[in-house]
Amino acid sequence: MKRIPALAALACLALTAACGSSGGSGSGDPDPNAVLRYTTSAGATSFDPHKTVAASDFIVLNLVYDRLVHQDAQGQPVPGLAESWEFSDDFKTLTFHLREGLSFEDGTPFDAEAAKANLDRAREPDSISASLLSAVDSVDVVDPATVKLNLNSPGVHLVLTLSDLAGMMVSPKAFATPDAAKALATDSDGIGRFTLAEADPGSHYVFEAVKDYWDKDALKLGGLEFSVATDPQTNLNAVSSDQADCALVSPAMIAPAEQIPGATTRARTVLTQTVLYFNQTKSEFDDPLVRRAINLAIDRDAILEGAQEGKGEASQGLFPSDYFVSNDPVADLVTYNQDEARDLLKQAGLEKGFSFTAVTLTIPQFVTTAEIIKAQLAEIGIDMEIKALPPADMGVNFLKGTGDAVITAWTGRPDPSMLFSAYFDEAAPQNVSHVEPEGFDEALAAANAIEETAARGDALAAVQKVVLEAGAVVPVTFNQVGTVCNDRVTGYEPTVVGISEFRGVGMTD
Amino acid sequence: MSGPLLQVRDLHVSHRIGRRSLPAVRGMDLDVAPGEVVALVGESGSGKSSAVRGITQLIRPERGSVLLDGTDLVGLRGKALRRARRDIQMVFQDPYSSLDPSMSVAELIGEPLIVHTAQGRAERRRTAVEMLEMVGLRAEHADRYPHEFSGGQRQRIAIARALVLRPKLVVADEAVSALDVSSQNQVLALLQELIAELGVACLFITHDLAVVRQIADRVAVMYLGTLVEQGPADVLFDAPQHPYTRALLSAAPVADPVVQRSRQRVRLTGELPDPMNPPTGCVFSSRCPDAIARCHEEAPADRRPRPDSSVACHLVEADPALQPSLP
Amino acid sequence: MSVLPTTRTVVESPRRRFVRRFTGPWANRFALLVLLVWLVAAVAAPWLAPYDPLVQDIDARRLAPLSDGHLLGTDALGRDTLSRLLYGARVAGLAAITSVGVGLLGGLVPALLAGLLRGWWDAVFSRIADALLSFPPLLLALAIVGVMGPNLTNAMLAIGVVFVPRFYRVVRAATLAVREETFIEASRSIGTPTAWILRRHVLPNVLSPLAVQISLAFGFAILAESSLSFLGLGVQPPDPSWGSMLSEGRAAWFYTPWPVIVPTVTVVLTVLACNVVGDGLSDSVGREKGRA
Amino acid sequence: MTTPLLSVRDLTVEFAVRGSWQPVVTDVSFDVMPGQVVALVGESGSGKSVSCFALLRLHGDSGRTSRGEVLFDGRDLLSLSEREMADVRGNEISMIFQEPMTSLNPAFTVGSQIAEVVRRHRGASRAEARKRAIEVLDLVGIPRAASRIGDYPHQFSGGMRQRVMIAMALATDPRMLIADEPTTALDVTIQAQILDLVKDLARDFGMGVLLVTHDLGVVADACDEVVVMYAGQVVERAECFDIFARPRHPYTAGLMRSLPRVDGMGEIEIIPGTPPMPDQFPEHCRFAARCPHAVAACEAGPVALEPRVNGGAVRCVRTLELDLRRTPEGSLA
Amino acid sequence: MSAGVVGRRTLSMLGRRLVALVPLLGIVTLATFSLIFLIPGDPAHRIAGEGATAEQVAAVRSDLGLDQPLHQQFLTFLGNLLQGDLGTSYTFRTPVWDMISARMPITISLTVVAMVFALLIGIPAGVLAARRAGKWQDRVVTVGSTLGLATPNFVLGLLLTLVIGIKFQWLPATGYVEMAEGFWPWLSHLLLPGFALGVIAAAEIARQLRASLADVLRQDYVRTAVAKGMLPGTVVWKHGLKNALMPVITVVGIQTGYLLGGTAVVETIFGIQGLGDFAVRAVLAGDLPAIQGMVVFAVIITVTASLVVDLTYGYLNPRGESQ
Repeated sequence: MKRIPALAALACLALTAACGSSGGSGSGDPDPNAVLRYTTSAGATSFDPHKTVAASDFIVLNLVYDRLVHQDAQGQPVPGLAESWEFSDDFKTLTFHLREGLSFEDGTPFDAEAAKANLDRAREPDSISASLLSAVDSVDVVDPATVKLNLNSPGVHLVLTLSDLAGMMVSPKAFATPDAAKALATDSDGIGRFTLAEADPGSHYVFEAVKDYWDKDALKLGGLEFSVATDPQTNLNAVSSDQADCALVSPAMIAPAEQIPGATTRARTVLTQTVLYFNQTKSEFDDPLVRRAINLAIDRDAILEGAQEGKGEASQGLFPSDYFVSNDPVADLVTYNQDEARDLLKQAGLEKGFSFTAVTLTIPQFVTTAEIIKAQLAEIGIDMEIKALPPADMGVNFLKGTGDAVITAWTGRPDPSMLFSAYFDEAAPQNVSHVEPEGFDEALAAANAIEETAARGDALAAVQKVVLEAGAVVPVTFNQVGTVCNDRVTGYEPTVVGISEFRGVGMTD
Repeated sequence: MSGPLLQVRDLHVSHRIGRRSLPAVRGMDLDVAPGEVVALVGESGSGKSSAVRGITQLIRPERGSVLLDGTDLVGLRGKALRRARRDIQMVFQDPYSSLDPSMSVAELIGEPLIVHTAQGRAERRRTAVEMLEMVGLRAEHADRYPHEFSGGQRQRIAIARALVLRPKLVVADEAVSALDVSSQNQVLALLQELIAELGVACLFITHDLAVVRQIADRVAVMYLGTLVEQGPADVLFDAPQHPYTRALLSAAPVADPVVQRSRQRVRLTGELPDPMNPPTGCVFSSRCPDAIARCHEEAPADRRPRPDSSVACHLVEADPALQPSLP
Repeated sequence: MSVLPTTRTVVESPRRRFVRRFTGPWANRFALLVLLVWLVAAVAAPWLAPYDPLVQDIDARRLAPLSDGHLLGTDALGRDTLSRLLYGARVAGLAAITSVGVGLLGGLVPALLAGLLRGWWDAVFSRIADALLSFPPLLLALAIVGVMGPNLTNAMLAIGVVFVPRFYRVVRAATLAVREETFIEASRSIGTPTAWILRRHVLPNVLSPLAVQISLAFGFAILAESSLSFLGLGVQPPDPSWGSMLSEGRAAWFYTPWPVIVPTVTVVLTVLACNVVGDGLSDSVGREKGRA
Repeated sequence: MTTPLLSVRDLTVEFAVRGSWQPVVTDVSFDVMPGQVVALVGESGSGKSVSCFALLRLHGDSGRTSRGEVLFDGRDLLSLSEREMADVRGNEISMIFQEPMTSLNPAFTVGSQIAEVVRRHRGASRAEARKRAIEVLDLVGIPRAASRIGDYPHQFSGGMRQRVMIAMALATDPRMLIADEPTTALDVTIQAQILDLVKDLARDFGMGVLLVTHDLGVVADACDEVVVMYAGQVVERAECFDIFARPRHPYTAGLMRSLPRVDGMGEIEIIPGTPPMPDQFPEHCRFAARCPHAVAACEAGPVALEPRVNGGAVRCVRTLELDLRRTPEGSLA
Repeated sequence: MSAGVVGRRTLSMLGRRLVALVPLLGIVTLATFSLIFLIPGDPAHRIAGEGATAEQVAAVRSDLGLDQPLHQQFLTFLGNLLQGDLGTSYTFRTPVWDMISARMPITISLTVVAMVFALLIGIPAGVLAARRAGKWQDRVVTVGSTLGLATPNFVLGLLLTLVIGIKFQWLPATGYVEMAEGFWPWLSHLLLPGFALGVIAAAEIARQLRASLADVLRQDYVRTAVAKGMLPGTVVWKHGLKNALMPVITVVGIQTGYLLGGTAVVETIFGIQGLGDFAVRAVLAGDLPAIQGMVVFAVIITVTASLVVDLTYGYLNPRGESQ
């Protein structure tokens, strides 16, 4: 039995400057009753962590649902609702020791039964996490404070997987009713730092801090107000004119955000990546040659410059360059080589080109990215039509079959295997074409049986090679993401995963 | 001459106001002989303009007949009505709105020719210029537009337009009342001269008794939709029979202080009754200074004090020889 | 009869009077010039534009005007602002023409019928027009675009639907007013057939108020197109429209204001020109007020 | 004789026509005595309405009085301040207009429109003003005045509205009434009623009345003095009976003879041509171009308004040579 | 007496107007219902998504009642509407009515503030221009209003946020707070967006008022008022304005619709989560029930506005109903 060394060190590699920066610049002690006003560009599509279709809902949901495992800013697993956990030697059993004396918002006590019910629900076929948890065979209640996961293959990745939507705990009472999915879509019933006090879906959410929350360090606010304005500029304006304390900043907004007096911008390159992802059942995308051609037709530096003001990094693979998973094996797959792209198209019998529709978000950065990609693809004869949809339902529409490809951001996942499982596993709901690259399962299983970081990195690099050789996705750029907060906000630290959990964030008067 | 040119019998004209029907003319008999000038006189609201529109079929009469040269205009439609209109032309009161501002004078005068003749463009223009000169304007005016002319000049254009087809009857609806004294005179004289020269009959509608006296051969006086008196102009002016005619005549001031201030006046009180609920009996009974009980109960029939005149009043002695014998 | 003295006014046809009155004020001349410039731009954009409006040059991003062969500078992707502006004029012009066309198609004929025939026609058409009028204009356009999908054609169609009841009202009112004119009655009294009256007397007199409405509608169409494109509901990227240029430029107006200023000035100026022309028309086509 | 209530001296009014000031009315002079009805007669464009508007300075921005004085009770109205002038209007001098249909404000009840002027000039309370409104409506012969003060103008007929206008004009007991074509828009029977009312008021209250009209019948009926205007000038001014019997100016004579008479007396004669427009006013006699008696002397230069035989004044160089009386046969002597 | 007469007439007019509303609302409802047929292709297919299986499409079809005869569908739609059921948003899975009612106070506040701006600017400007017709004041108002009409409200909105909201920090540049949190906080958040939204209406009101007041000031009854010795202020503000306001009221009615439409743009810029913002999101997402709900709601507002306008007519114009 050993505890898996989480990705601590690795994650910090990506951070460089940010790791060294102090938390907040605010002075004095945080006011426990302060309400932090945050504005961002997307709300939650649903408050049902298991049945939602948007992975990005995590950003809102983590406030009201604690997970078994939490992450720190560097992406390391830290105890959440589970005080500790351990693997069996063959990594085929994972046991969680639950925190005791906690209860859900509706008063239902949190115990092993509740945890099992949630884990089972998260593995139901229509759950967004089902494929991420495909290694789990069954869940056993050992005692009221202990659950045991029986795995069918080594499950090293599961710890961090359970720090995401998959590990969120909903009151079993709430999902026992027949129309649970409907009720949970608009209201939460969980166990976490906050409760949802008010929600105008898609636009405004008010969260109230839970009294006597078990982790005093994590909760220094009296409440949190979430406002959604699709337009990034509007979000910045809100901080500039003190209508919000913090706002999400995307790469194009970092420079303007830094100009706001009395506010500090903290951003770093994160795992969140802009990608072009195919619906392989549509257009000409059933042909891997075509998909690989597109990978070669794109000048990522130009996109980084044009759409992100140079903030972030041009993708060389599915991970940032200094991540523990190396991009070297895919260096010639993810590069800019139009001649070869044309060549591949010729091989596919498409030298005259073809046309397809890409859906994207109405957020300027993505529209611009799409415009640049369109111009670049035009050079090899491919005509891409752009269709921009609002964040709240772009994903839904794409999954329903709107568009032939999507240009979007994949939110950072705590564990690389999650990325693979979520988008390339045949069964994954996010895998719109339900096609799996050949040899994918085997490669991933092998990686999940290795605990040592460097070796696991190599194994994951092999998975990456499988995925990109199949041309299953076009990595485009990594984003710098962060938050601009006024100087009353303390303790804010951008996380490597790229999601602001507001853990430990407080406000001074 | 044989028989009247225009023979109006029992004419009823109503206006529709929303869902209600407002009777404007109720039973009018009127004759116009060829070449004759008949004046239809009445105050505003008397129904004289409605009568004109009923006669010219601009409003379809509710009842009655309008025989023009033996053809009943009532009931004519489409082409037949259009053809009949060739013989009955109009001059309207307001010389500013009765001429389409977007047409030149030659086009305006030529419009009836397009409708009723096969004349070509050049010929039409020639005819129009001829007409222009006939009404005292000049050939070079042909290409100008109505707004460039004074009211009197416009009314000359309207007269030219009405006469270009040489109709048998011209209906002039308050044709000079919008004009100044001096141009009113000029236009009136022109009209008189032209109808005499062309042998056209004229139905002249006005509220101005002085003008009537100058131009009319015969006069018909209207009150609240009915003719109360008609007869030769001299007779009617010198010996008015109906109290309303008397009142009307005495109210019109004479431009001579000596005469005016020594005139006996018939003073009318009150105003025109609501045409929707006219008084019972004689229509004039509510304002008549001479009214007797009978006037309020029974509508008077036309009486004929002379062979060429008729009066609708209980107080008028009819010449028994002229009274239609009752069965 | 005596001959009248010559009239005092100079000989002038209504058309010439209109031209004189319309081109009198400098504002009208200026507005006409602006519209003319945009008309030429819209028609001749492919020949006039110095660059392909879609071609990007990441190395020449956000150039200030007059630099490096770009008269009005470049946008965030290094596309030539002038070229995009010229092509944007096409979009604006097309949007205006299509939407006004739709409005006329739906509004003009029913209005003439309703105004002339009255009765049943009038009742039915007017009810429908009232109903259409009770939809807030931009929201109606939004709804149509939302249902049919965001693209320029749908946006133009939507704006056109907005115009239908407005044109209808103006034409119907004008037809009713003309109907009451004595010259119509005068023409009828001559025996003129209805079709001739309609063509020769009604239509010319209805056209002038309609012309005023049309030029104002052009302004509104351009405004609405740019608003819809600003919201991402009109022209889809990367095609240039003045509204989308503004919305794209906006994200970075911190770096350089030019990509925002140029389309803004263009939209304001063009809409201004349309409105000024509309006002000028309504001042100029009116009948001679003073009686001669 | 008493002193004139209103004395107009050399009144000259100009209007802005295409950027320059055109005299529309030149050197108009006349007097109005208390209790006297003076007629200002002329065709449209003769300047009669402009003159009477100028008396109360009602001619907006496009017109100006460039010369002359308007002495009311010895005070020159043209030298008063705007505020002082407003105190005179509707108070000491009231005015009624040609179009009773449009001269009353359609948005207010007739009662409030009358009461308003009483409160403005008399400082009366609401109740007093209302009482006065009923009183004057009653005076001008509006039946059931007390119940009608709450009615709006559109609920009255044309004749009744003109009565309301007169009532409004009388509400402050003015010493002078200016009536601009008060009967032109009315039917003859109503016209007679209104004229009688004006005459009665002048007589009963000693009010001076300036009656502007184009209708010589109205003049003959109601007036004591007549001022004839042509092309912006006074051409003749005289006592009523005298001017009708012996006109001294060819225009006056022509005007009288061009008028058809309801009594059928006299032959109609026509003045040929049309009056000149202000920008065509000649230096010499303005009527010369249309005058049947014009000679070379008429076009020699400006003609002055000279004293007239039998009183009054006339502007004609040949006035003493001509006998313009109508002979019993109706032709010129 | 007069008050009673006006009151009774107003009431009967209101009654007649309400009756006339029935066919109007009928047409509007039908039009709104018909929006579904504007969806290109099969609506069920579109709603289910392009990749949906035949069964999924069939399920959607029966779910939405699209398999029923048309009149039945319409009756269902109408029935639901009358019960205040506008359907459930596809995107937010929330009853549309709930979303609209939550956002309604925000947008109504914004529209009212915009209209107050429009009146406060438009009426004095229009009166000034009419009184000084042809003078420099008139020209300034004319130029200003022409410019105001031509400036898209998003341009103005951007400018205001940047200059007043951010550069000078005089007023909040974004967001909205409820009146419950205090009048000034509420108002201060609405001043900039309200101004940006209201300027076009202000310009339109100023123009209309200038035209109608200039016209009214030439009327005989105004001359009568002057001849009565009324002071210039009374003449303009009492005799002139009451008559000149009729066309202005019409403009106010029409502008209510334009303002409502304008909130779509203005709310987006100012980060206000009202109905305009909701409409834009619904439209971008092709969320049919939300769009339909939006349309129905907007129509109710404009119809109410036009009713108010008609009632005002009754007061301003004792002669008769509308126009």
